[in-house]
Amino acid sequence: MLYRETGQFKTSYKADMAVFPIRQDRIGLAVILLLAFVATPLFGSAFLLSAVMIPLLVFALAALGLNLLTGYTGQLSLGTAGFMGVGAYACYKLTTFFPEVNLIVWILASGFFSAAVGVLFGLPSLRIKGFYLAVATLAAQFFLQWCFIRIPWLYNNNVSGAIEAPVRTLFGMPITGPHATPELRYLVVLSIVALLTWIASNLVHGRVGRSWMAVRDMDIAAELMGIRLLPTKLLAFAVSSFYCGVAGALMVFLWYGSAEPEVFSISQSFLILFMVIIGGLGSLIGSFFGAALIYGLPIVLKSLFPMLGLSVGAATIEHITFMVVGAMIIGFLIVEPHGLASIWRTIKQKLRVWPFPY
Amino acid sequence: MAMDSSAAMTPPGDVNREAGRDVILAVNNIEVIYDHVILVLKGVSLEVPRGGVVALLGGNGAGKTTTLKAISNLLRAERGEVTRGSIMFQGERVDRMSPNELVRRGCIQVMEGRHCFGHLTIEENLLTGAFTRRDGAAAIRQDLEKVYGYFPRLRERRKSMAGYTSGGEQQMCAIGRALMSRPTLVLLDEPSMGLAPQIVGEIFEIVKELNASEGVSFLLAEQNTNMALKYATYGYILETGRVVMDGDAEMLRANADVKEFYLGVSEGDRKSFRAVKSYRRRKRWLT
Amino acid sequence: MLYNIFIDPFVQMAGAPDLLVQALWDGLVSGVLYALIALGFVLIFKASGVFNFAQGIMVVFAALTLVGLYEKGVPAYVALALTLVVMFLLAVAVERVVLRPLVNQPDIILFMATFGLTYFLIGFGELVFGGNPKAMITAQLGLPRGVIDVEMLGGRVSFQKIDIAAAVIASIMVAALAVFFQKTRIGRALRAVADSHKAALSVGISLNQIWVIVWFAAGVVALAAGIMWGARSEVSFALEIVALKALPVLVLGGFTSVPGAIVGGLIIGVGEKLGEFYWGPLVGGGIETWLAYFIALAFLLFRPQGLFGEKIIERI
Amino acid sequence: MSNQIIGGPGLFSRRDDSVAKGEPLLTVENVSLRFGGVRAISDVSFDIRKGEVRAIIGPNGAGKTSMLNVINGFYHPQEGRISFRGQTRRRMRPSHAAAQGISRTFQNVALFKGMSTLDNIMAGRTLHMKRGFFWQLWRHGPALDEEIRHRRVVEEIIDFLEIEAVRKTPVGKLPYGLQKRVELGRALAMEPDLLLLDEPMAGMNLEEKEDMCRFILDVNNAFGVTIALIEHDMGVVMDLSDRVVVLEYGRKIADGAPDEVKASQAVIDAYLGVAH
Amino acid sequence: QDGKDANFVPLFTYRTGPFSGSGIPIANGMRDYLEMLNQRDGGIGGAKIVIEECETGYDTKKGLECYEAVKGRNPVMVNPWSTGITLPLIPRAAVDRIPVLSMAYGLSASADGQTFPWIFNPPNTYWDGLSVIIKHIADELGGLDKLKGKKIGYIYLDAGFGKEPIPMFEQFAKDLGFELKLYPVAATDMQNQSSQWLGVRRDKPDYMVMYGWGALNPTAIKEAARINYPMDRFVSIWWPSEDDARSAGPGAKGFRELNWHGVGTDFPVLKDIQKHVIDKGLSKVAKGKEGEVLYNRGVYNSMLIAEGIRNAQKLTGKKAVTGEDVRRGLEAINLTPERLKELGMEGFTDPLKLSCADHNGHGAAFVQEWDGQKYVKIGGPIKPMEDKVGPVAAAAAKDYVEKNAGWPKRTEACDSK
Ligand SMILES: Nc1ncnc2c1ncn2[C@@H]1O[C@H](COP(=O)(O)OP(=O)(O)OP(=O)(O)O)[C@@H](O)[C@H]1O
Ligand SMILES: Nc1ncnc2c1ncn2[C@@H]1O[C@H](COP(=O)(O)OP(=O)(O)OP(=O)(O)O)[C@@H](O)[C@H]1O
Ligand SMILES: CC(C)C[C@H](N)C(=O)O
Ligand SMILES: [Mg+2]
Ligand SMILES: [Mg+2]
Repeated sequence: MLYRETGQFKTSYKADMAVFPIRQDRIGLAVILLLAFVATPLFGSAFLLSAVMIPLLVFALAALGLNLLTGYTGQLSLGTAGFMGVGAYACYKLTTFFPEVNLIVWILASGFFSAAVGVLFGLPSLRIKGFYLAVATLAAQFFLQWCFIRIPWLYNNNVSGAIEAPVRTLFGMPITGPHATPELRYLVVLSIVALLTWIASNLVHGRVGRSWMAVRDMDIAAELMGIRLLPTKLLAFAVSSFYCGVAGALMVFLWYGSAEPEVFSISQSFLILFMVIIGGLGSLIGSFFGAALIYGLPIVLKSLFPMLGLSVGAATIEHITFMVVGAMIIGFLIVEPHGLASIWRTIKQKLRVWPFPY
Repeated sequence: MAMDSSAAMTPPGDVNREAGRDVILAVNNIEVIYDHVILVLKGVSLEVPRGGVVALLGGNGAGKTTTLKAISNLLRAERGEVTRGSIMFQGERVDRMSPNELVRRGCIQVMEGRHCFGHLTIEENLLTGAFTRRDGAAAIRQDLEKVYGYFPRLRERRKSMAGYTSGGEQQMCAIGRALMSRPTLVLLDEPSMGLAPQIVGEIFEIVKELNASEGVSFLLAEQNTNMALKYATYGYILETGRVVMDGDAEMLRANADVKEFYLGVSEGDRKSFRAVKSYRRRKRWLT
Repeated sequence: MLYNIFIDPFVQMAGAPDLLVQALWDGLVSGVLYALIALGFVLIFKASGVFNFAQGIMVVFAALTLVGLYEKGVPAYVALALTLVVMFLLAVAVERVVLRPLVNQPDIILFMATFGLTYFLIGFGELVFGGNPKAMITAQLGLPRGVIDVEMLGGRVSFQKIDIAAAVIASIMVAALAVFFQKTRIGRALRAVADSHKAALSVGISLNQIWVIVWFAAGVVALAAGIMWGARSEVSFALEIVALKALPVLVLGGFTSVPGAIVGGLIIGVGEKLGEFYWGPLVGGGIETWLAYFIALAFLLFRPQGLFGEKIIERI
Repeated sequence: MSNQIIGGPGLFSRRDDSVAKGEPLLTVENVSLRFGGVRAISDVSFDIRKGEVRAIIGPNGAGKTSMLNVINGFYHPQEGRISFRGQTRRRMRPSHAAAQGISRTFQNVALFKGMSTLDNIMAGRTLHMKRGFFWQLWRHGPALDEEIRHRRVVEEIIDFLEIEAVRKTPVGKLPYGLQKRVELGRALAMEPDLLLLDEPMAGMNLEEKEDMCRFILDVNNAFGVTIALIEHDMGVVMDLSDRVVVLEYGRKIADGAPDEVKASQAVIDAYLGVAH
Repeated sequence: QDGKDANFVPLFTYRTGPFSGSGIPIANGMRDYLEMLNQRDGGIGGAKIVIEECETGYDTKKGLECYEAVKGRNPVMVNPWSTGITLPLIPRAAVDRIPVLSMAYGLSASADGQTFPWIFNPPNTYWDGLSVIIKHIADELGGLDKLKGKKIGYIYLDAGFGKEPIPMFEQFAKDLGFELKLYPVAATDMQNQSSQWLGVRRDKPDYMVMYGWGALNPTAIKEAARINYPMDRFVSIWWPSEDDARSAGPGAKGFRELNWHGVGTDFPVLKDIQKHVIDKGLSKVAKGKEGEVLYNRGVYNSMLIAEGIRNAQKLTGKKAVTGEDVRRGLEAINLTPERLKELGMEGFTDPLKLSCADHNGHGAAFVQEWDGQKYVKIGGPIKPMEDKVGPVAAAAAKDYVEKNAGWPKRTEACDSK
């Protein structure tokens, strides 16, 4: 009853081609945005904001970026963390070089640097495919991480070898550094993520997204239809890396406050890939679901044990958390191999036909 | 397989059929759902007598492939499920069995769309068909020769990777592969698809020969109704997940609707494809 | 600059041939050790099309079980046998719980499932055996220890006996597996399964049985790798990272090729050792971490399916 | 009647008339193609005239599909030349062929499985869409307008092929016959001058074949799209085609009007088995 | 937290992951000492200690998560146990008013209490440690001037921690005229160091210095033994454990590392832990591992925590103290011989005095050698080369402030006179 499209007729192609053609979905989106922009900063605790929401958004953005490449274009990448690193280091260099310019500008600009690097390492995708392509991105991953360690210029010769976010302000309020309030940092991150999500949605619903998916689903046929493979793939690499770069910059500046190269390690790349897969390849909303599951689940589990009144050691909790997360990932996949987004779709489908089973 | 299984082994649900007929496969009122929400088969029942050749006809999306997969238990691999009804093969309930056990018992499917192992050579493809057999390399070798006898083109291409062979060659390979398992019942899904007319004829001849000389039963889902009804003894017509008509092949061939929609002959004459109009007559069984 | 890159390293090689031989040997040994890990990947990939992310942790888990049992007082050889049993049970469990419900799903989904498995095994292993590193029971297993020092080329080249053992074991495994895959009925079935789950099911190949077999085989290979790597440093969860080194090897050799694993391992091992040793100092060292991938990449540009991998079939 | 259905302003407005009707649009000269030891095509020559339906038949493995692959640039023949609209070439990239106005369907359905019917056909219009990447970022405005313009054309195709009901269904879940139809739609969306059809009717029953024939004829008649057709159903080939070329083991064994070909003993031996 | 008379002490530990080999004994030592205080004295100054471990896996990301999880619960201080986690906490400490105790790790420059009022890294910095190692080498050779023309190799974890001493090292190389060879080990290659050691064979450094952690240590010691590197010329910073040396077998004999506290259980404080904690089954330590280097290191760390709290209680008169109070308490740490005796640590470690300006103490360290079974102290205490390290550290602190524009000037009051 609640979820019916009956009676909602489209009178123009424009309306039919909207991203959310069903009214209930649009209302849902508005509610979510309201919750995210108003309720969460108002009522969320500092812990919720800075240790749960901000990381989650950052990961979701990176996952989104990777999803554009892997989920939409079918190019497996294991270099996500490396590209995030490029964004982070670029932003660091830019903002320490030109401290007057607003940080937000640099955060977005740093995306272009990782886009460039992404394109470079995307070049082999013309010849190499599937899991084999992963090696090109792995090369990127390890090479970039090595650069972050080995080129002192990148971290302004800091003795610690780490980059530290200098204090920067927005409208006179600090958004980085220790004095930045979680609320403000959260809102900045949220705004950027929301903007980029909207842009991603524009892309995937238009010509560009279609060519990406065509390349993913059947590259030969796509080529025979006049979609040039290399430019299409490289564009995906560029856009994807752009997103990852911005996510990396956000991560260092608005979440960690500082970062050493180890932060951009291969395990991070894997983690984001898994967010994309479990969230749903080729689904924007899935990236958010995936980030929530992979990043959020361990946190929830960890806080669950003390709540249950179990007094087990931190290490045991960690072990059990690992086991449970592992088991749940497998469980989710068995229930729905195409990711959480697909579960979401099935639920909607069921709602639509409710009260009949099918 | 010997003919030792008697009428006593036929499932009880069969009593209303002609008594004493030996049924190798009985599908009773099955319902199939994909992805938990898409209902595709809405109560399909059919049976294949031992030593029979039964055709399953029907338009696109009628559910022929789904029916065959339900029988061979390949549905689960596609997130489909038999939610109601039962399937009996040689008097045994098989709807919970793994495909492997089914093949072992003599029921094998040739899937629609070939599905050869692209990275194996044609010969290796054929040999995998004998996976479940335990009767020794010599016997397998012998059958391999037999298959090459049926499809000389395969012998020429035996060392090629199946992935590089032409569509028709792959189709032959898929059929040959199934025959390698020495089946008692073959579920053939669109065997003629993509084959040259001459080969189509040969395949049906092979069906006839195996049926006659070795008593192999066949259930064929076929779009080439003409051929199918020429070689089959009995036929079922499936439309949108239901059996809408069944009967002896002769009878079906004589049916006016079947003639018009499936055989392309109206008033005794074959009509030209050029002459087709977009106008469509409703099928009588749909009313 | 140019001199440093193109001439000097070779001058060095010629100047100290003993070191060159040592570097080559070390590279070969690393290569064998990488290959041992890669072999486990290949087995599972070749036989089911699954890219097994958990192979690294299986190496740790196998070694940990072995040493853990020994520490609990089980005699070394009995512990070895028991570990094999445990690996078999693991294979059965993986087939039952993970693979069977996910039959015919896209590769990437199965890949993800093995990631779930990795998490589970990490948690389980640490819960049972504790997170602290353990020393490998090399001597107790009767593996040779010590070095053979050979005076040659105006210097000394040392060969660890354990490394020689590793090479021998690896060669035997590779030879046996290569024959198994190419020549036997089961081997053919394994390759068929990797090609298409659906078609394999339709011809009556028992995926369940096949998967147990390969996962067990991969478990055995993992155990061998665990023993050898453990003997090099220690048995700890840090070993899991080393598994990453198997990736370029895998890619270079081809995911589906048993001999590829060993050849790839040797090329990568030697390449990265020589690279690090002679060219690394020019850029501050530590290039080993990425050099392997660039070597693999260079090869791939010429052979996109790896040196020995099955050709990627592109037909329409 | 049917040309009214699809006679909208958008579709096939880009007519190229550099070649007159009845003149060769495409000529294949002495083409040979080998894969290692396998000779897929040996020294084959024929032409396709503008506006005709040209059938290519032959036994399995004769090299028919390979021929199409050569024509649209996916395979590069070792010998021989191909000229399209008078331009001769040795090799070109498939995307180039597409841009020149050659489109095709595939023997093994090669749809974009993860996309809906609509998106598949829209993807066929990629070549005609001009708005660049930066317009796409901001979807509203010009990019959307363009999208809507093309959507109109696509809807016409959908209407024409009678696949309205499955417009938003992911094509992977469609039955085989409908997939073939969607594939045709996608090829049509490119507004080709030459349409290559590889067994478009395999796996269809009579009724569906009839539909398909009608579509093909309409496309050919109403828009003058030249068609090269591979098909094993002799009824269809004989009824639809203007001229037939017959291949066997990579060689051309006959070429001519359907009736001539049908009567040729070589063709009967190699392909038909019995006289039809 | 837990009523008013309790102090919340979160411990960031890692009993899992690639660094657990080093993390576990530390975690046990830290925990057992505090537990002992709870059992024996009912806490500190009548206030119970609420001990809570948070597992970081030596992973910066997880560490920050732990920090966020505890920072709202009035922790008296945090112990990151990772240089990587310490660095991002440095700017936050002042804002969240939670002192960071990075005991002998973290940023060397943070020893400067005027610039970093909230960071404490007693009793030595990594730079101090390096200077002690150089001194030790010089002693062996017979004088600092003998270093001239020598070659020293440095093998290190290629992360913040291992790179920390490099600028100092380079400075020494320049001043003392020896040649420095770097052998970085990536975290992913900790167990796979054959190239580095091949390099060592080629370069033939006279001495090897190591800054390692986790699996790096045992592998390096094994590799050194494999190439027959003379072990008594292989000197490490204070992190390798008994296990690290033991697993290399007899070849490890002679391996040296720094330390500033006793090993073994022959100290009253360890006896108390045995009695009140281990015997009661409250400890996780494996049998025979109590008293090992890193276990005792954990004990030492917890003793500093306890002293900080105790001083804070004295300064404020409260039982339950805040991070702010403990910061003052830490600045007031003064471990005189008498105090050490009261703590049951006589002979365990040297006196230590911190102040508002000096958050480190820059105490002496000694060298201990692996004899195949255990570490034995060789030689006496060696003071860091204050004259060399001091200026570099001061410059680094200044540099840090410059790079972090708006770094607050110290406003915190100073109790010590
Ligand atoms: N995996 C699947 N998931 C969802 N729906 C499916 C799936 N496979 C088939 N269907 C649907 O089930 C219906 C029946 O399909 P089926 O393939 O059985 O038809 P068919 O009679 O074999 O048709 P064809 O002649 O085209 O082969 C179709 O409407 C199809 O869309
Ligand atoms: N990429 C390739 N590599 C190797 N051999 C190939 C390749 N493509 C085609 N062949 C071979 O060339 C021959 C012709 O193949 P083609 O697909 O053109 O046949 P076809 O006439 O389309 O047959 P069918 O009617 O069965 O589809 C076949 O024997 C096939 O095995
Ligand atoms: C905290 C230390 C004990 C670990 C490591 N040496 C580091 O500084 O990061
Ligand atoms: Mg079908
Ligand atoms: Mg073909």
